[in-house]
Amino acid sequence: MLNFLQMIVNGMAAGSTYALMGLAMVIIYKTTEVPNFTQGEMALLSSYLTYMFLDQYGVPYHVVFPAALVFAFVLGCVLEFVVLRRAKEPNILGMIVITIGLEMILMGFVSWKFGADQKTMPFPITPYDSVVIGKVFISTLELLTMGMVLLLMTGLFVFLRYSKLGIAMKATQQNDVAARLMGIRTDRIRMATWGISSTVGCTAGLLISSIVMQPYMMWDPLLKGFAAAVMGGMTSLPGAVFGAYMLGIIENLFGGYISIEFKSVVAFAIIVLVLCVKPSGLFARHYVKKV
Amino acid sequence: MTFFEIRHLSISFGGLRALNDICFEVQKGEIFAIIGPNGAGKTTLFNCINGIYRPEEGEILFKDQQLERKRPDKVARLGIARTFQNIELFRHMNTMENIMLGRHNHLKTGLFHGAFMWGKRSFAGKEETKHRRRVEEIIDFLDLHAVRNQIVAALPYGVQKVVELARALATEPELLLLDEPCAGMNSEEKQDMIFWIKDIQDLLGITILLIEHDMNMVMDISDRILVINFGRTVTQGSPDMVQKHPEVIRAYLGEDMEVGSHP
Amino acid sequence: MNMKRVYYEDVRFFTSGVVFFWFVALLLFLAAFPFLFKNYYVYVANYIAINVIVAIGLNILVGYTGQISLGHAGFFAIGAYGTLVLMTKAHLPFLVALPLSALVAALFGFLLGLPALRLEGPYLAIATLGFGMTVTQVIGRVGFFGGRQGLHAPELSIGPWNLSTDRDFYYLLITITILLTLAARNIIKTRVGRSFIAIRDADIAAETMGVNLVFYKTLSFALSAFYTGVAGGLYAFVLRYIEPEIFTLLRSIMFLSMVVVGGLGSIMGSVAGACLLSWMDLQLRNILNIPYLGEWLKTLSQSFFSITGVSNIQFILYGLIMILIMLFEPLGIFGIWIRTKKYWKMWPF
Amino acid sequence: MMKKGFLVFLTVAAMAFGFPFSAAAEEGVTDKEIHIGQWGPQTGPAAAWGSVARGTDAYFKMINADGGINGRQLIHHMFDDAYDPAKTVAGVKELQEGKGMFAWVSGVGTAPGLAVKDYLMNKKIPWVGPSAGSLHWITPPQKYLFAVYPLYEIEAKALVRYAVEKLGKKKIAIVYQNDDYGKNGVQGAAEELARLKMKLVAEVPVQLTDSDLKPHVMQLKTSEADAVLLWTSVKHAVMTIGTSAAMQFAPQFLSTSTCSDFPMMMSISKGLWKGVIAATFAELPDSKSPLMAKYKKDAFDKFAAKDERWGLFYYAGIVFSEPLVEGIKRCGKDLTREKFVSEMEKLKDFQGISGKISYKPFDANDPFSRQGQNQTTLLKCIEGGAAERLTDWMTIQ
Repeated sequence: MLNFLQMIVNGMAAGSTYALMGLAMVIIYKTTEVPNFTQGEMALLSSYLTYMFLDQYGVPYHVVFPAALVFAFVLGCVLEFVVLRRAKEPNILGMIVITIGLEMILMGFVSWKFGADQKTMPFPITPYDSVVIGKVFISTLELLTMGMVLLLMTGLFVFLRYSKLGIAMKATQQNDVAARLMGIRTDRIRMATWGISSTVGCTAGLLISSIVMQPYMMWDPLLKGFAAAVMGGMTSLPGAVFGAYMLGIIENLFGGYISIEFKSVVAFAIIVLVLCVKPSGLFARHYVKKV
Repeated sequence: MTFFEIRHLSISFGGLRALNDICFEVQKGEIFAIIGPNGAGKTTLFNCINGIYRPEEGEILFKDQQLERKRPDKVARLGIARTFQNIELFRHMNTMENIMLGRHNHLKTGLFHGAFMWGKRSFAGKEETKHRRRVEEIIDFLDLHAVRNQIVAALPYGVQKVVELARALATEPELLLLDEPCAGMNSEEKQDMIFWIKDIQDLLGITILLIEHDMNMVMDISDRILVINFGRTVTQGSPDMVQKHPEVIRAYLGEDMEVGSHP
Repeated sequence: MNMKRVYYEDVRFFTSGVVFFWFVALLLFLAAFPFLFKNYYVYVANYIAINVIVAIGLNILVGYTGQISLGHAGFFAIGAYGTLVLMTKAHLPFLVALPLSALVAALFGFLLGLPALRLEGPYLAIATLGFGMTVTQVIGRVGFFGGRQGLHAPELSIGPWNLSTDRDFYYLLITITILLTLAARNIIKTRVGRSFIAIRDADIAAETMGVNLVFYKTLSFALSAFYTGVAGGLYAFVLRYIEPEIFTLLRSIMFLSMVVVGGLGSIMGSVAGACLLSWMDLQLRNILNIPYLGEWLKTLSQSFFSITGVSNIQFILYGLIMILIMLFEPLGIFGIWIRTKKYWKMWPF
Repeated sequence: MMKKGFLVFLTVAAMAFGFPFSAAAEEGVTDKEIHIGQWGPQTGPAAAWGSVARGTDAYFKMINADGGINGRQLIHHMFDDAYDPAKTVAGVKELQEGKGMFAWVSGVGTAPGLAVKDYLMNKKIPWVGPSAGSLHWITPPQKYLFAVYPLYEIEAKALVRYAVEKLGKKKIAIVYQNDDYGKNGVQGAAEELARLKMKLVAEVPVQLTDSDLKPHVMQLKTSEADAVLLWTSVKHAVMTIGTSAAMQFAPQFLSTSTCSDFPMMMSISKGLWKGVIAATFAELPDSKSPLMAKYKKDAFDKFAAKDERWGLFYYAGIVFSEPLVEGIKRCGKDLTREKFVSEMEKLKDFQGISGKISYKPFDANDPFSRQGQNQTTLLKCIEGGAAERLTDWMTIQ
């Protein structure tokens, strides 16, 4: 029983990282219908630059971390403006290839600048301290991550539902032309979307890199986050978070009780099963084409 | 044996009754028109016949075969073809290939024969040649020579509609469902279309089910007419009879009645 | 109007004497290739030929049928492992083992096609991605397949011919590649291919014309997997050694980018895309050896970046080319080709 | 008959197109130069190992600066294969058939190495010191392949022996990467424990892609192990230790040579690496050995790029090529591959900055005729990433 509880907690801890990446994926997909494979590398670049300022120039945390988030926002906007906006006749495949191309460029850039050696981000709290509740352990870093997930999810949810920009984003997604006719500058909305998403991704990147940093560190969280987002329906923020926690918990239980070897595959097997039953994920209505 | 019959057909989407207890019969060789205001459920009716939607109640009988549980491709195999309200052509194929797809059920070339189409004497080569000759007849019939090898996405709207008709004809149907064949056409194109529809009936002996908003055309070419509104049958009968029906007059000829006052 | 039409001209392969001439010229060049170039280039040609087969197979699925797949490395692995296992453990001859394992890949393609019937866009992407990763991971963990130690290809001989060198294998490989390319082209031009395209362009209309969606979508998956499986089986003999990490997600992505960069829905595009990207994939490692440019890049890295990571410039270039092609020519290399052809036809106006 | 005609045709064609049929001396050797090839991942997931090739490069440059070997300069050709066997094969073929290498040295990775092994062996090209401690290089032994890296089994045995006999540990567990590298470790540990009449209390596999090791640590914790062997990548070793710390599980950790670069490990693990015992195959970075000091001064300080680090992976590139250089030296002026092989076979207790290296005349039934180093030494990480030497060079068969 204790083990079971511990596994659930572990699963939620792992799920938190996926959730952050999933949230970032969903924000972009919601407004622009681009499955953004660059997400991970956008966070990677922000994290490495943060590392550079912290480690090499000794800038204090309270300056660097906010600056990193601002940088991430700008990076997202710039990528949208310079690359994505230029795409003619965007279709989903073309977008996948473009974002993968971007991913390679950013990854290449980071590896070129910083080399392939493992590094670790100096971080205000030690990632290896833990809190004991009853007899269940959870590390402070994971608590922080979970807190970030809740904060960002509610924040984004409220923002999208009630703020002017959020409503404009929704309008852009549902009917681009109509939104433009109503005076919404949809181009800017898209740009802002990328910025926000990049900021969320950057949070994930910073948290992950406090353990081990290397140029490939964002691949697994990205794929799991993507999987979680798809499981939650790709357009629903709570759906993505729910999917992420589900994945984390299932992975941990599977690893604990059945086979630790196939732990990392089981997530995808479950996704395929879920999609067989609900082709548009758990939280989205299946869209049927009309003739 | 009735040629085509619909009995007590009903379907609803999320509580909204899109079709409610629709009944009618179509005789072989006639042009049967379905009219009604937008959103009356005409296209939904076609979708039910086609097998795209599954009706909740009722039967659809075609030459004594039940259609309501059949997949669209099975329905097509029985000899029912259709055109669409908003053109559903294969945009990146040329006209010839679009119409060739209509021959799908008449061709036998599979993966194997297709892969080994070495020369015109191979199985696939022979078959392609033979059926292209058939398609050419349809192209002649509908006067599509000029656009034979053009990609359909680039064709004018009116021509696309004709290509769609050609594609449906290529399946050699016994029953042809035309969903607003004249929508968005200019009067010249409309004249041609009316002419062809009549020819299809007279020369090819194909039974036609027609949805159309152009009253003049409908009254002109239909043998019988079904009027539906809000998913219910208003009336059916010969054009003359239908024209005199008070509700039809209210809906189409614009008496001083509000649309919202329907039951 | 010429009333005596030969309808075969619509589907025949050599639409004109010029095409015939170039085809023969190409064949002659391919036949002479191993004698014109060093053995290393024969190896490169073999590598490219493998990717050409995969790209064509993937294009049948992605370009013609309009489905996404991020899991083709899985079929590739099934083909490679199937061939080697059938040859070493069941002692079947190569020419039996290869199609058999490709059929196994096709079977898996069919199975993957079933859930894919209802999926599209990102949902299909993640489902296929999951498939590819699962195949690799399972193979890597089963001792029967050699685990992470991989498998070595046995000596290859067909009848009296021993195909032990790159050059010998080249002829077998290139023959298969040409046959498969032509077969794909023929399939696309006839009933099955038309049905694929119809499904991509307007699936409901296709269905109402009598195309069985379930059958043709799964067929497309199976056919695509078959091509990829054949390529996998051949790849095992190009490399003469396989291990699970060869068949990663990265490879699936590379396959997909070949197809998209080459041009969706174009066989020649796939060939061009596969040639360009796999050639770059092999050759970009030499970027620092280019006179002047290499030196300049090194100096640049010394002063602004790190010399230890300088090789990563190849990723930047690779990504850049992918993006530029997609941004400025959504139809890929095939689109560029069409445009150039038009330009020359109109020249000098 | 056909075959013969084909061969004639081939030869004629080859001559017509000017193939270099080497008539003089040995391929890759001229009066002034010896060409040596090497691959190593500079990009991709294994890029951290790329420094091996760069270490070799600096080492060769040092030798050349000292006047070369017997008047010949060593020309080092290295290329990036991104750990993709297809690229390894491409690069090896290009260099071998283009410029013509006399021999190959090091070469990171089991998979890339296995992909080119047959090619090199069929062409009878010597290959010294593959940088991976795999049994594949010596089972069966190849005449032209000289392994240097001590087998992972040896390290496992040494660590287990130390943990049980010196530290008095009762329950040994292992976390291993689910591949050749990890499985060799499991095998070695199990064999040694069997000798001591014990068993592994837990064997926990880690996948290269895993980013969450909690289930793994939980298994270790449930097994109540008091010593845990880490047979993983650097990243996973750090994650295992970190997760264990967070879950308040503190056994003695013992790691392979892969994670024996203490300064780096200390910095990544934020100090948690302190107290970990590691096996290693070479001197320590701060070793007082004169040879080590010379390498640091003459090779690293002069020829390494400014952001290079004098770490284990870097001078591993020197370790793997020391026997090659020694072999070439012993050949004297008359350098051929056959002579090189026979000189290599005469190496006996040759020691550079690693353990002692010996080869025996080729014997197809004796794998150890081609396994050079069988020695390992154990270190303990202490404050500041420095190392405390626990044992001398131990020989384990």
